[in-house]
Amino acid sequence: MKSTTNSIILEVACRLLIPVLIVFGVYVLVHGEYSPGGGFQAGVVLALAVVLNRVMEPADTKKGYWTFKIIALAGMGPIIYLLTGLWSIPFGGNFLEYGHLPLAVHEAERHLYGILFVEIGVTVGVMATIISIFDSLGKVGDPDDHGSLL
Amino acid sequence: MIFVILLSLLLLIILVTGLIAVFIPHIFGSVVLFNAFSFFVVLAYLLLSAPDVAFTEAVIGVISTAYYVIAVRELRKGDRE
Amino acid sequence: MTMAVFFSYVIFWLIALLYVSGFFGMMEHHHLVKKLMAMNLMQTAVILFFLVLGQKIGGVTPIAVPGLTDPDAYVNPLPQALMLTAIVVNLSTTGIALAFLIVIKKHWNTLDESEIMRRMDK
Amino acid sequence: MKHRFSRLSFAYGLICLAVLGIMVYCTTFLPSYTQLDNPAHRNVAEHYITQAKAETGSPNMVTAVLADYRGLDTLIETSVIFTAGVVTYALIAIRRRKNYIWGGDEDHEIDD
Repeated sequence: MKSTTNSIILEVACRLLIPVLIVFGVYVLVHGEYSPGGGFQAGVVLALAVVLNRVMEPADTKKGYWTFKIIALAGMGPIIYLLTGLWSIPFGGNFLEYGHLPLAVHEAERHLYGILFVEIGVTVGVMATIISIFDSLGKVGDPDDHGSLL
Repeated sequence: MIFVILLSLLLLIILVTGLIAVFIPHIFGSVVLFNAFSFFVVLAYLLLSAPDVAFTEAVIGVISTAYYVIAVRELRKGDRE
Repeated sequence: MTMAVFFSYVIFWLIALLYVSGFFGMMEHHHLVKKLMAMNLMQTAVILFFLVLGQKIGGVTPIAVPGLTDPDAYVNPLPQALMLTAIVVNLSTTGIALAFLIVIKKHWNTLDESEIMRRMDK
Repeated sequence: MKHRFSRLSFAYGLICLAVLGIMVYCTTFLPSYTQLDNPAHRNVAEHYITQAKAETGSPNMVTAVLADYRGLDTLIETSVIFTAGVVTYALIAIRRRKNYIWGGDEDHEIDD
């Protein structure tokens, strides 16, 4: 028999925590230039939200996780980074020289946008990689094992 | 001066926690103590005025503990005593 | 040698002790998960060492305060940026090592290193 | 898995004491944090501290160094993390799919 929840306390706590974690992760990403934070931290916080969701759901779900798709998403991170670097080359800059990005703002502000794009790439890569490692480690078990996660 | 004394005490706590975490016989207790070790390391990073590194270590301590718990659960599957 | 300089060396010695305790744990333990934890101890010691090298006597957090442009007033941001990436790589290393441990457990049905070596010699 | 010290533990301890001695001897050559004219704080770090706000617009110097001054490092490092994910998937998930580990005959359903 399939149980609907792993533990009621865990589920209530995670329902409170997961939206807060997602909002906080996005805040850390876009505010990383002005306060402690940045791409790596935002990626890990967003991955923590998904990992908490994985921990919350009952242990006997037979649902396979989308491990391969999330590996593809992790590959998107370095690609976003690379495209941001290559974007300034047609406009007369070097690789990763954000001052030549075609944005109609002041040059220092162009650097800010370049850093933001780069950190979006880092966030996507780190988040998807951590989730995929968690899925790979966790789903090796016996499919007949109905033990709880913790 | 107070900074140095605080940092030395914190490093002593880190050392003791890490040694207990590595040399305790029970595996799950070791994982939990390793999380405590990670928390004290976060305090040391904050004292060294590196809030970026402290933030990353705080979140990664949680993720690392999740990895250890889920992997040790897989590893102990054969030898239930 | 003043008192502050001596205490800074005490900090270095404590970090060296942390590193060596991780080293001893890696050599001493036969259980592979414990070896992995000892390796994490060594990584933490290296990160702490680099952060201590970037310290200054009255340094503040490397986030620019308006009006404070003295380079001696901030701690060195370069080791922090390098160690930030090192921590994330440590997490990836831990994940790969745990995956290896799971494969070893499935193959040999044990995690005792000396036992595995003994069976490999046969 | 009771931990008991083996006969070699004494030799391991001696090796560790030797390493500790070498490290403690080497720390006497290190600059303490009271030396502000240490070369590690002077050349490029001084430029980062004084010019990061004007050149990149980011008050957080760690982010400026990470994503702007040393952007190529971070690019390669992101691909290192991606490689870690790929390796973990290859070690566990692909082998599980081909029943390499389990040696069974049924294929466990995963919806890739």
